[in-house]
Amino acid sequence: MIVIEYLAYFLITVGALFLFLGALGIFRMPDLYTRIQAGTKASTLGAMSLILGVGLLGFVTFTPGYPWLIKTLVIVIFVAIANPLSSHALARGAYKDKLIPFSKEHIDAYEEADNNKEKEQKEDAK
Amino acid sequence: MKKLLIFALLLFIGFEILTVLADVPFGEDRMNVSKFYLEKSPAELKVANVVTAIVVNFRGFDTLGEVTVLFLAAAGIGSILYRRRSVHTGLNPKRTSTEASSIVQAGAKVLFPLILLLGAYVFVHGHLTPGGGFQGGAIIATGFLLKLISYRKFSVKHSTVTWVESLAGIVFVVLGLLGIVYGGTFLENFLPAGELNSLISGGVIGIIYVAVGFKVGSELTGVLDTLLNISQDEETQ
Amino acid sequence: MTYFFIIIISIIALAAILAFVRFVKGPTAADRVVALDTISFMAIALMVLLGFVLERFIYIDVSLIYAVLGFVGVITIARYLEGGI
Amino acid sequence: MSSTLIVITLISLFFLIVAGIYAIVKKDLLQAVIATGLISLVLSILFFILQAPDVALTEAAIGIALSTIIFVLAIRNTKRFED
Repeated sequence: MIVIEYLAYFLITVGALFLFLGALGIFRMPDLYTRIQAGTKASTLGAMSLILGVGLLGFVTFTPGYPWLIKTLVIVIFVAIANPLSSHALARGAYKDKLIPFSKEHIDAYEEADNNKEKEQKEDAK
Repeated sequence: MKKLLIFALLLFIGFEILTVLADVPFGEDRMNVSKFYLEKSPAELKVANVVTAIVVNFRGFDTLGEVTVLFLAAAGIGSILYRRRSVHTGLNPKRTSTEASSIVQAGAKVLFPLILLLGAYVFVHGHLTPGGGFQGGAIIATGFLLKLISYRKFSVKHSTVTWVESLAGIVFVVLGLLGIVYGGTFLENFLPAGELNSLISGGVIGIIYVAVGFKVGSELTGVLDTLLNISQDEETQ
Repeated sequence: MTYFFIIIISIIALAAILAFVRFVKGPTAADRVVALDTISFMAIALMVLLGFVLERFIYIDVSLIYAVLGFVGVITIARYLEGGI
Repeated sequence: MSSTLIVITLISLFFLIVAGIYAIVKKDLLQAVIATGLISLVLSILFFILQAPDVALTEAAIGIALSTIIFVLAIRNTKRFED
Protein backbone atom coordinates (compact mmCIF):
# COMPACT_ATOMS: atom_id res chain seq x y z
CA MET A 1 0.00 0.00 0.00
CA ILE A 2 2.74 2.46 0.96
CA VAL A 3 4.49 1.67 -2.33
CA ILE A 4 1.35 2.60 -4.27
CA GLU A 5 1.09 5.84 -2.31
CA TYR A 6 4.67 6.89 -3.09
CA LEU A 7 4.14 5.91 -6.73
CA ALA A 8 1.03 8.09 -6.80
CA TYR A 9 2.89 11.10 -5.37
CA PHE A 10 5.66 10.58 -7.93
CA LEU A 11 3.13 10.40 -10.80
CA ILE A 12 1.34 13.55 -9.66
CA THR A 13 4.63 15.49 -9.45
CA VAL A 14 5.72 14.29 -12.88
CA GLY A 15 2.32 15.17 -14.33
CA ALA A 16 2.34 18.71 -12.95
CA LEU A 17 5.89 19.27 -14.22
CA PHE A 18 5.00 18.05 -17.70
CA LEU A 19 1.88 20.22 -17.79
CA PHE A 20 4.07 23.19 -16.91
CA LEU A 21 6.61 22.25 -19.60
CA GLY A 22 3.85 21.98 -22.17
CA ALA A 23 2.59 25.43 -21.30
CA LEU A 24 6.16 26.77 -21.44
CA GLY A 25 6.54 25.26 -24.90
CA ILE A 26 3.33 26.90 -26.05
CA PHE A 27 4.55 30.19 -24.65
CA ARG A 28 8.08 30.10 -26.08
CA MET A 29 7.97 28.25 -29.41
CA PRO A 30 8.24 30.35 -32.58
CA ASP A 31 5.40 29.12 -34.79
CA LEU A 32 2.18 27.13 -34.75
CA TYR A 33 3.49 23.67 -35.60
CA THR A 34 6.19 23.65 -32.95
CA ARG A 35 3.64 24.95 -30.46
CA ILE A 36 1.29 22.12 -31.34
CA GLN A 37 3.96 19.50 -30.81
CA ALA A 38 4.99 20.99 -27.46
CA GLY A 39 1.42 21.33 -26.29
CA THR A 40 0.26 17.90 -27.40
CA LYS A 41 3.02 15.60 -26.23
CA ALA A 42 3.87 17.29 -22.96
CA SER A 43 0.34 18.07 -21.89
CA THR A 44 -0.99 14.63 -22.85
CA LEU A 45 1.66 12.90 -20.77
CA GLY A 46 1.21 15.41 -17.96
CA ALA A 47 -2.57 15.14 -17.76
CA MET A 48 -2.50 11.33 -18.07
CA SER A 49 0.06 10.78 -15.35
CA LEU A 50 -1.47 13.35 -12.99
CA ILE A 51 -4.95 11.83 -13.31
CA LEU A 52 -3.57 8.31 -12.91
CA GLY A 53 -1.66 9.41 -9.82
CA VAL A 54 -4.78 10.93 -8.26
CA GLY A 55 -6.67 7.73 -9.08
CA LEU A 56 -4.06 5.58 -7.33
CA LEU A 57 -4.07 7.93 -4.34
CA GLY A 58 -7.85 7.73 -4.14
CA PHE A 59 -7.66 3.93 -4.44
CA VAL A 60 -5.45 3.87 -1.34
CA THR A 61 -7.24 6.61 0.62
CA PHE A 62 -10.99 5.98 0.25
CA THR A 63 -12.54 2.86 1.71
CA PRO A 64 -14.25 1.53 -1.44
CA GLY A 65 -11.41 2.68 -3.65
CA TYR A 66 -12.03 0.83 -6.89
CA PRO A 67 -14.84 3.07 -8.36
CA TRP A 68 -12.54 6.08 -8.13
CA LEU A 69 -9.72 4.18 -9.84
CA ILE A 70 -12.02 2.95 -12.64
CA LYS A 71 -13.42 6.42 -13.35
CA THR A 72 -9.98 8.01 -13.48
CA LEU A 73 -8.81 5.21 -15.79
CA VAL A 74 -11.70 6.01 -18.13
CA ILE A 75 -10.66 9.68 -18.13
CA VAL A 76 -7.05 8.67 -18.85
CA ILE A 77 -8.15 6.58 -21.84
CA PHE A 78 -10.27 9.43 -23.21
CA VAL A 79 -7.42 11.94 -22.81
CA ALA A 80 -5.03 9.54 -24.54
CA ILE A 81 -7.36 9.26 -27.55
CA ALA A 82 -8.71 12.80 -27.72
CA ASN A 83 -5.72 15.10 -27.39
CA PRO A 84 -3.49 13.67 -30.18
CA LEU A 85 -6.54 13.41 -32.46
CA SER A 86 -7.53 17.05 -32.04
CA SER A 87 -3.93 18.23 -32.41
CA HIS A 88 -3.52 16.26 -35.62
CA ALA A 89 -6.72 17.71 -37.04
CA LEU A 90 -5.64 21.21 -36.04
CA ALA A 91 -2.19 20.94 -37.63
CA ARG A 92 -3.73 19.62 -40.83
CA GLY A 93 -6.33 22.37 -40.86
CA ALA A 94 -3.70 25.05 -40.34
CA TYR A 95 -1.57 23.60 -43.14
CA LYS A 96 -4.54 23.57 -45.51
CA ASP A 97 -5.27 27.14 -44.39
CA LYS A 98 -1.87 28.07 -45.95
CA LEU A 99 -0.08 28.88 -42.72
CA ILE A 100 3.65 29.00 -43.48
CA PRO A 101 5.88 26.94 -41.19
CA PHE A 102 8.76 28.75 -39.49
CA SER A 103 12.02 27.37 -40.86
CA LYS A 104 15.21 28.68 -42.36
CA GLU A 105 15.47 26.01 -45.02
CA HIS A 106 12.13 25.72 -46.72
CA ILE A 107 11.63 21.98 -46.68
CA ASP A 108 8.02 20.94 -47.02
CA ALA A 109 7.84 17.16 -46.95
CA TYR A 110 4.06 17.12 -46.93
CA GLU A 111 3.86 19.03 -50.22
CA GLU A 112 6.51 16.77 -51.78
CA ALA A 113 4.53 13.71 -50.76
CA ASP A 114 1.41 15.21 -52.30
CA ASN A 115 3.28 15.98 -55.54
CA ASN A 116 4.69 12.45 -55.70
CA LYS A 117 1.21 11.04 -55.23
CA GLU A 118 -0.13 13.19 -58.06
CA LYS A 119 2.72 12.08 -60.33
CA GLU A 120 2.01 8.43 -59.55
CA GLN A 121 -1.64 8.94 -60.28
CA LYS A 122 -0.83 10.55 -63.63
CA GLU A 123 1.48 7.67 -64.51
CA ASP A 124 -1.19 5.21 -63.55
CA ALA A 125 -3.64 7.04 -65.78
CA LYS A 126 -1.25 6.76 -68.66
CA MET B 1 -41.73 70.49 -17.65
CA LYS B 2 -41.26 67.02 -19.07
CA LYS B 3 -38.03 66.49 -17.15
CA LEU B 4 -39.70 67.67 -13.96
CA LEU B 5 -42.52 65.18 -14.49
CA ILE B 6 -40.06 62.33 -15.04
CA PHE B 7 -38.17 63.34 -11.90
CA ALA B 8 -41.34 63.38 -9.83
CA LEU B 9 -42.37 59.99 -11.18
CA LEU B 10 -38.96 58.48 -10.39
CA LEU B 11 -39.12 59.94 -6.89
CA PHE B 12 -42.56 58.39 -6.34
CA ILE B 13 -41.45 54.96 -7.59
CA GLY B 14 -38.31 55.07 -5.48
CA PHE B 15 -40.33 56.00 -2.39
CA GLU B 16 -42.75 53.14 -2.98
CA ILE B 17 -39.92 50.62 -3.46
CA LEU B 18 -38.22 51.83 -0.28
CA THR B 19 -41.40 51.51 1.76
CA VAL B 20 -41.91 47.97 0.50
CA LEU B 21 -38.30 47.05 1.24
CA ALA B 22 -38.56 48.49 4.75
CA ASP B 23 -41.04 45.76 5.65
CA VAL B 24 -38.67 42.94 4.69
CA PRO B 25 -37.08 41.60 7.88
CA PHE B 26 -33.29 41.50 7.95
CA GLY B 27 -31.23 38.56 9.11
CA GLU B 28 -34.07 36.06 9.47
CA ASP B 29 -34.16 32.67 7.81
CA ARG B 30 -36.89 32.95 5.22
CA MET B 31 -35.99 30.04 2.94
CA ASN B 32 -38.88 27.75 3.74
CA VAL B 33 -39.28 26.31 0.23
CA SER B 34 -35.67 25.16 -0.13
CA LYS B 35 -35.83 23.56 3.30
CA PHE B 36 -38.93 21.66 2.19
CA TYR B 37 -37.13 20.45 -0.95
CA LEU B 38 -33.98 19.43 0.92
CA GLU B 39 -35.94 17.44 3.47
CA LYS B 40 -38.48 15.84 1.19
CA SER B 41 -36.42 14.73 -1.80
CA PRO B 42 -34.13 12.20 -0.05
CA ALA B 43 -36.74 11.14 2.50
CA GLU B 44 -39.86 10.52 0.42
CA LEU B 45 -38.83 10.53 -3.23
CA LYS B 46 -35.56 8.63 -2.53
CA VAL B 47 -33.63 10.80 -4.99
CA ALA B 48 -30.01 11.52 -4.08
CA ASN B 49 -29.61 14.48 -6.44
CA VAL B 50 -31.89 17.24 -5.15
CA VAL B 51 -31.55 19.28 -8.35
CA THR B 52 -33.05 16.42 -10.35
CA ALA B 53 -35.93 16.09 -7.88
CA ILE B 54 -36.71 19.79 -8.24
CA VAL B 55 -36.37 19.88 -12.02
CA VAL B 56 -38.37 16.76 -12.81
CA ASN B 57 -40.81 16.35 -9.95
CA PHE B 58 -41.50 19.56 -8.02
CA ARG B 59 -41.12 21.77 -11.10
CA GLY B 60 -41.85 19.12 -13.70
CA PHE B 61 -44.39 21.24 -15.54
CA ASP B 62 -41.71 23.89 -16.18
CA THR B 63 -39.46 21.19 -17.63
CA LEU B 64 -42.23 20.23 -20.04
CA GLY B 65 -42.35 23.88 -21.10
CA GLU B 66 -38.57 23.98 -21.60
CA VAL B 67 -38.68 20.87 -23.77
CA THR B 68 -41.46 22.47 -25.80
CA VAL B 69 -39.38 25.64 -26.28
CA LEU B 70 -36.47 23.54 -27.52
CA PHE B 71 -38.82 21.72 -29.91
CA LEU B 72 -40.11 25.04 -31.24
CA ALA B 73 -36.55 26.29 -31.80
CA ALA B 74 -35.66 23.12 -33.71
CA ALA B 75 -38.85 23.37 -35.77
CA GLY B 76 -38.09 27.04 -36.56
CA ILE B 77 -34.57 26.26 -37.76
CA GLY B 78 -35.90 23.39 -39.83
CA SER B 79 -38.60 25.50 -41.45
CA ILE B 80 -36.16 28.29 -42.32
CA LEU B 81 -33.42 26.09 -43.74
CA TYR B 82 -35.41 23.23 -45.21
CA ARG B 83 -36.30 24.94 -48.50
CA ARG B 84 -32.68 25.54 -49.39
CA ARG B 85 -31.79 21.97 -48.65
CA SER B 86 -34.55 20.54 -50.83
CA VAL B 87 -33.09 22.24 -53.91
CA HIS B 88 -30.61 19.41 -54.07
CA THR B 89 -32.02 16.56 -56.05
CA GLY B 90 -29.17 14.14 -55.40
CA LEU B 91 -29.52 11.45 -52.78
CA ASN B 92 -26.34 12.46 -50.98
CA PRO B 93 -26.47 16.17 -50.15
CA LYS B 94 -23.19 18.00 -50.41
CA ARG B 95 -22.37 18.36 -46.77
CA THR B 96 -18.59 18.46 -46.68
CA SER B 97 -16.42 19.48 -49.57
CA THR B 98 -13.49 17.23 -48.61
CA GLU B 99 -13.16 14.01 -46.67
CA ALA B 100 -11.58 14.19 -43.22
CA SER B 101 -8.17 12.61 -42.78
CA SER B 102 -8.11 8.89 -42.05
CA ILE B 103 -6.80 9.44 -38.52
CA VAL B 104 -9.81 11.56 -37.64
CA GLN B 105 -12.09 8.97 -39.25
CA ALA B 106 -10.56 6.12 -37.24
CA GLY B 107 -10.80 8.17 -34.06
CA ALA B 108 -14.42 9.00 -34.79
CA LYS B 109 -15.15 5.31 -35.36
CA VAL B 110 -13.64 4.43 -31.97
CA LEU B 111 -15.09 7.34 -30.01
CA PHE B 112 -18.64 7.47 -31.41
CA PRO B 113 -20.04 4.50 -29.41
CA LEU B 114 -18.14 5.61 -26.33
CA ILE B 115 -19.68 9.09 -26.52
CA LEU B 116 -23.17 7.62 -26.98
CA LEU B 117 -22.53 5.36 -23.96
CA LEU B 118 -21.40 8.34 -21.90
CA GLY B 119 -24.52 10.31 -22.84
CA ALA B 120 -26.72 7.35 -21.90
CA TYR B 121 -24.84 7.06 -18.60
CA VAL B 122 -25.43 10.72 -17.84
CA PHE B 123 -29.17 10.61 -18.35
CA VAL B 124 -29.80 7.18 -16.87
CA HIS B 125 -27.93 8.20 -13.69
CA GLY B 126 -29.64 11.58 -13.62
CA HIS B 127 -31.05 11.04 -10.14
CA LEU B 128 -27.76 9.81 -8.65
CA THR B 129 -24.97 11.91 -10.15
CA PRO B 130 -24.85 15.46 -11.56
CA GLY B 131 -26.37 15.86 -14.97
CA GLY B 132 -29.55 14.63 -16.50
CA GLY B 133 -31.62 14.56 -19.61
CA PHE B 134 -30.55 17.85 -21.14
CA GLN B 135 -26.84 17.26 -20.65
CA GLY B 136 -27.04 13.66 -21.83
CA GLY B 137 -28.96 14.72 -24.92
CA ALA B 138 -26.35 17.37 -25.71
CA ILE B 139 -23.57 14.79 -25.37
CA ILE B 140 -25.37 12.38 -27.72
CA ALA B 141 -25.86 15.16 -30.29
CA THR B 142 -22.15 15.97 -30.07
CA GLY B 143 -21.33 12.34 -30.78
CA PHE B 144 -23.50 12.39 -33.89
CA LEU B 145 -21.84 15.64 -34.95
CA LEU B 146 -18.39 14.02 -34.69
CA LYS B 147 -19.57 11.30 -37.07
CA LEU B 148 -21.24 13.84 -39.40
CA ILE B 149 -18.15 16.02 -39.84
CA SER B 150 -15.82 13.04 -40.27
CA TYR B 151 -17.67 10.95 -42.85
CA ARG B 152 -19.22 12.27 -46.01
CA LYS B 153 -21.55 9.33 -46.42
CA PHE B 154 -22.90 9.26 -42.88
CA SER B 155 -26.29 10.91 -42.68
CA VAL B 156 -29.13 11.06 -40.20
CA LYS B 157 -32.59 10.02 -41.29
CA HIS B 158 -34.96 12.84 -40.46
CA SER B 159 -37.95 10.52 -40.21
CA THR B 160 -36.19 8.50 -37.48
CA VAL B 161 -35.30 11.68 -35.62
CA THR B 162 -38.91 12.85 -35.75
CA TRP B 163 -40.23 9.49 -34.55
CA VAL B 164 -37.85 9.30 -31.57
CA GLU B 165 -38.60 12.87 -30.61
CA SER B 166 -42.38 12.45 -30.80
CA LEU B 167 -42.31 9.18 -28.85
CA ALA B 168 -40.21 10.73 -26.08
CA GLY B 169 -42.56 13.70 -25.81
CA ILE B 170 -45.58 11.39 -25.68
CA VAL B 171 -43.97 9.34 -22.89
CA PHE B 172 -43.40 12.52 -20.86
CA VAL B 173 -46.98 13.74 -21.23
CA VAL B 174 -48.52 10.29 -20.65
CA LEU B 175 -46.53 9.85 -17.42
CA GLY B 176 -47.76 13.26 -16.26
CA LEU B 177 -51.38 12.35 -17.06
CA LEU B 178 -51.00 8.97 -15.28
CA GLY B 179 -49.91 11.00 -12.27
CA ILE B 180 -53.25 12.80 -12.42
CA VAL B 181 -55.10 9.47 -12.59
CA TYR B 182 -53.26 7.78 -9.72
CA GLY B 183 -52.10 10.57 -7.45
CA GLY B 184 -54.24 13.59 -8.16
CA THR B 185 -51.72 16.09 -9.58
CA PHE B 186 -49.77 16.34 -12.80
CA LEU B 187 -46.47 14.37 -12.65
CA GLU B 188 -47.30 12.87 -9.25
CA ASN B 189 -44.90 10.05 -8.38
CA PHE B 190 -47.10 6.97 -8.57
CA LEU B 191 -44.46 4.25 -8.92
CA PRO B 192 -42.75 2.78 -5.81
CA ALA B 193 -39.88 4.97 -4.70
CA GLY B 194 -37.34 2.21 -4.10
CA GLU B 195 -34.15 2.59 -2.11
CA LEU B 196 -31.93 5.65 -1.81
CA ASN B 197 -28.73 5.61 -3.93
CA SER B 198 -29.70 2.63 -6.06
CA LEU B 199 -30.19 2.76 -9.82
CA ILE B 200 -33.90 1.86 -9.79
CA SER B 201 -35.22 4.48 -7.42
CA GLY B 202 -37.21 7.67 -7.50
CA GLY B 203 -40.20 6.21 -9.34
CA VAL B 204 -41.07 8.11 -12.51
CA ILE B 205 -38.11 10.50 -12.28
CA GLY B 206 -35.67 8.14 -13.96
CA ILE B 207 -38.11 7.29 -16.77
CA ILE B 208 -38.88 10.96 -17.44
CA TYR B 209 -35.20 11.84 -17.59
CA VAL B 210 -34.56 9.04 -20.09
CA ALA B 211 -37.42 10.42 -22.23
CA VAL B 212 -36.03 13.97 -21.96
CA GLY B 213 -32.58 12.70 -22.93
CA PHE B 214 -33.89 11.01 -26.08
CA LYS B 215 -35.95 14.07 -27.00
CA VAL B 216 -33.14 16.61 -26.55
CA GLY B 217 -30.61 14.36 -28.26
CA SER B 218 -32.76 13.79 -31.35
CA GLU B 219 -33.77 17.47 -31.58
CA LEU B 220 -30.20 18.76 -31.40
CA THR B 221 -29.02 16.10 -33.84
CA GLY B 222 -31.69 17.24 -36.29
CA VAL B 223 -30.66 20.89 -35.85
CA LEU B 224 -26.97 20.12 -36.45
CA ASP B 225 -27.74 17.97 -39.48
CA THR B 226 -29.92 20.72 -40.96
CA LEU B 227 -27.23 23.34 -40.36
CA LEU B 228 -24.54 21.15 -41.93
CA ASN B 229 -26.58 20.36 -45.01
CA ILE B 230 -26.56 23.87 -46.44
CA SER B 231 -24.04 23.55 -49.21
CA GLN B 232 -21.49 26.22 -49.89
CA ASP B 233 -21.94 26.69 -53.61
CA GLU B 234 -25.62 27.27 -53.04
CA GLU B 235 -24.78 30.13 -50.70
CA THR B 236 -22.81 31.97 -53.35
CA GLN B 237 -25.74 32.17 -55.74
CA MET C 1 -0.10 16.25 2.26
CA THR C 2 -1.99 19.52 2.02
CA TYR C 3 1.17 21.50 1.22
CA PHE C 4 1.92 19.00 -1.55
CA PHE C 5 -1.44 19.66 -3.20
CA ILE C 6 -1.05 23.42 -2.80
CA ILE C 7 2.28 23.27 -4.63
CA ILE C 8 0.84 21.10 -7.40
CA ILE C 9 -2.16 23.39 -7.86
CA SER C 10 0.08 26.46 -8.02
CA ILE C 11 2.24 24.81 -10.70
CA ILE C 12 -0.89 24.11 -12.76
CA ALA C 13 -2.12 27.68 -12.25
CA LEU C 14 1.25 29.06 -13.41
CA ALA C 15 1.08 26.84 -16.51
CA ALA C 16 -2.46 28.05 -17.22
CA ILE C 17 -1.27 31.65 -17.00
CA LEU C 18 1.53 30.93 -19.51
CA ALA C 19 -0.93 29.33 -21.93
CA PHE C 20 -3.30 32.25 -21.44
CA VAL C 21 -0.56 34.67 -22.43
CA ARG C 22 -0.22 32.72 -25.66
CA PHE C 23 -3.99 32.92 -26.05
CA VAL C 24 -3.86 36.70 -25.85
CA LYS C 25 -0.70 37.08 -27.97
CA GLY C 26 -1.17 34.35 -30.57
CA PRO C 27 -1.29 35.90 -34.01
CA THR C 28 -3.58 33.45 -35.80
CA ALA C 29 -6.78 31.65 -34.82
CA ALA C 30 -5.03 28.27 -34.74
CA ASP C 31 -2.58 29.47 -32.06
CA ARG C 32 -5.48 30.43 -29.88
CA VAL C 33 -7.13 27.06 -30.40
CA VAL C 34 -3.91 25.33 -29.27
CA ALA C 35 -3.83 27.49 -26.14
CA LEU C 36 -7.51 26.75 -25.46
CA ASP C 37 -6.91 23.01 -25.87
CA THR C 38 -3.99 23.05 -23.44
CA ILE C 39 -5.93 25.10 -20.89
CA SER C 40 -8.84 22.67 -21.14
CA PHE C 41 -6.58 19.68 -20.40
CA MET C 42 -5.15 21.58 -17.42
CA ALA C 43 -8.73 22.18 -16.28
CA ILE C 44 -9.44 18.45 -16.51
CA ALA C 45 -6.43 17.67 -14.34
CA LEU C 46 -7.35 20.43 -11.89
CA MET C 47 -10.93 19.17 -11.58
CA VAL C 48 -9.79 15.62 -10.79
CA LEU C 49 -7.33 16.98 -8.23
CA LEU C 50 -9.95 19.21 -6.59
CA GLY C 51 -12.44 16.34 -6.56
CA PHE C 52 -9.91 14.31 -4.58
CA VAL C 53 -8.99 17.15 -2.23
CA LEU C 54 -12.61 18.13 -1.52
CA GLU C 55 -13.47 14.38 -1.19
CA ARG C 56 -16.40 14.52 -3.60
CA PHE C 57 -16.55 11.35 -5.66
CA ILE C 58 -19.24 12.51 -8.08
CA TYR C 59 -17.40 15.67 -9.09
CA ILE C 60 -15.10 13.93 -11.55
CA ASP C 61 -18.04 13.39 -13.89
CA VAL C 62 -17.52 16.98 -15.00
CA SER C 63 -13.93 16.32 -16.02
CA LEU C 64 -15.03 13.13 -17.81
CA ILE C 65 -17.46 15.18 -19.90
CA TYR C 66 -14.74 17.73 -20.59
CA ALA C 67 -12.26 15.10 -21.74
CA VAL C 68 -14.81 13.72 -24.19
CA LEU C 69 -16.41 16.87 -25.54
CA GLY C 70 -13.54 19.36 -25.51
CA PHE C 71 -11.91 17.82 -28.52
CA VAL C 72 -15.02 17.75 -30.71
CA GLY C 73 -15.08 21.55 -30.73
CA VAL C 74 -11.40 21.67 -31.66
CA ILE C 75 -11.94 19.18 -34.49
CA THR C 76 -14.85 21.25 -35.81
CA ILE C 77 -12.73 24.43 -35.86
CA ALA C 78 -9.90 22.50 -37.51
CA ARG C 79 -12.23 21.14 -40.18
CA TYR C 80 -13.48 24.67 -40.78
CA LEU C 81 -9.92 25.98 -41.19
CA GLU C 82 -9.19 23.10 -43.54
CA GLY C 83 -12.17 24.07 -45.66
CA GLY C 84 -13.78 20.72 -45.02
CA ILE C 85 -17.19 21.65 -43.68
CA MET D 1 -6.73 24.93 1.34
CA SER D 2 -9.44 27.56 1.10
CA SER D 3 -6.89 30.29 0.35
CA THR D 4 -5.71 28.21 -2.63
CA LEU D 5 -9.29 28.03 -3.85
CA ILE D 6 -9.58 31.80 -3.54
CA VAL D 7 -6.41 32.26 -5.60
CA ILE D 8 -7.75 29.90 -8.30
CA THR D 9 -11.03 31.82 -8.31
CA LEU D 10 -9.21 35.14 -8.76
CA ILE D 11 -7.10 33.78 -11.64
CA SER D 12 -10.25 32.36 -13.26
CA LEU D 13 -12.06 35.67 -12.92
CA PHE D 14 -9.11 37.45 -14.53
CA PHE D 15 -9.19 34.99 -17.45
CA LEU D 16 -12.95 35.46 -17.72
CA ILE D 17 -12.79 39.24 -17.92
CA VAL D 18 -9.90 39.34 -20.41
CA ALA D 19 -11.51 36.71 -22.66
CA GLY D 20 -14.83 38.53 -22.52
CA ILE D 21 -13.29 41.85 -23.54
CA TYR D 22 -11.37 40.02 -26.25
CA ALA D 23 -14.53 38.40 -27.62
CA ILE D 24 -16.21 41.78 -27.91
CA VAL D 25 -13.28 43.75 -29.32
CA LYS D 26 -11.96 41.28 -31.91
CA LYS D 27 -13.15 41.83 -35.49
CA ASP D 28 -12.42 38.27 -36.64
CA LEU D 29 -15.49 36.23 -35.78
CA LEU D 30 -13.75 32.85 -35.49
CA GLN D 31 -11.35 34.18 -32.85
CA ALA D 32 -14.28 35.69 -30.96
CA VAL D 33 -15.93 32.26 -30.95
CA ILE D 34 -12.74 30.69 -29.58
CA ALA D 35 -12.74 33.30 -26.83
CA THR D 36 -16.35 32.33 -26.06
CA GLY D 37 -15.18 28.74 -25.66
CA LEU D 38 -12.55 29.87 -23.17
CA ILE D 39 -15.21 31.81 -21.27
CA SER D 40 -17.38 28.72 -20.88
CA LEU D 41 -14.34 26.67 -19.80
CA VAL D 42 -13.45 29.16 -17.07
CA LEU D 43 -17.10 29.48 -16.01
CA SER D 44 -17.25 25.72 -15.63
CA ILE D 45 -14.21 25.76 -13.32
CA LEU D 46 -15.83 28.55 -11.29
CA PHE D 47 -19.08 26.60 -10.90
CA PHE D 48 -17.00 23.58 -9.91
CA ILE D 49 -15.24 25.53 -7.15
CA LEU D 50 -18.58 26.92 -5.97
CA GLN D 51 -19.71 23.29 -5.51
CA ALA D 52 -22.42 23.29 -8.18
CA PRO D 53 -21.52 20.23 -10.26
CA ASP D 54 -24.87 20.18 -12.09
CA VAL D 55 -24.36 23.67 -13.47
CA ALA D 56 -20.71 22.96 -14.23
CA LEU D 57 -21.70 19.86 -16.20
CA THR D 58 -24.34 21.78 -18.14
CA GLU D 59 -21.84 24.52 -18.96
CA ALA D 60 -19.32 21.89 -20.06
CA ALA D 61 -21.78 20.01 -22.26
CA ILE D 62 -23.44 23.03 -23.87
CA GLY D 63 -20.74 25.68 -23.76
CA ILE D 64 -17.56 24.15 -25.06
CA ALA D 65 -18.94 21.81 -27.68
CA LEU D 66 -22.43 22.61 -28.91
CA SER D 67 -22.58 26.41 -28.87
CA THR D 68 -19.05 26.69 -30.31
CA ILE D 69 -19.99 24.28 -33.09
CA ILE D 70 -23.23 26.09 -33.92
CA PHE D 71 -21.36 29.42 -34.04
CA VAL D 72 -18.73 27.91 -36.35
CA LEU D 73 -21.45 26.53 -38.63
CA ALA D 74 -23.07 29.95 -38.71
CA ILE D 75 -19.74 31.59 -39.61
CA ARG D 76 -19.25 29.03 -42.36
CA ASN D 77 -22.48 30.14 -43.99
CA THR D 78 -21.45 33.81 -43.88
CA LYS D 79 -18.06 35.41 -44.49
CA ARG D 80 -14.95 35.52 -42.33
CA PHE D 81 -11.83 37.64 -42.54
CA GLU D 82 -8.62 37.71 -40.53
CA ASP D 83 -7.05 40.95 -39.47
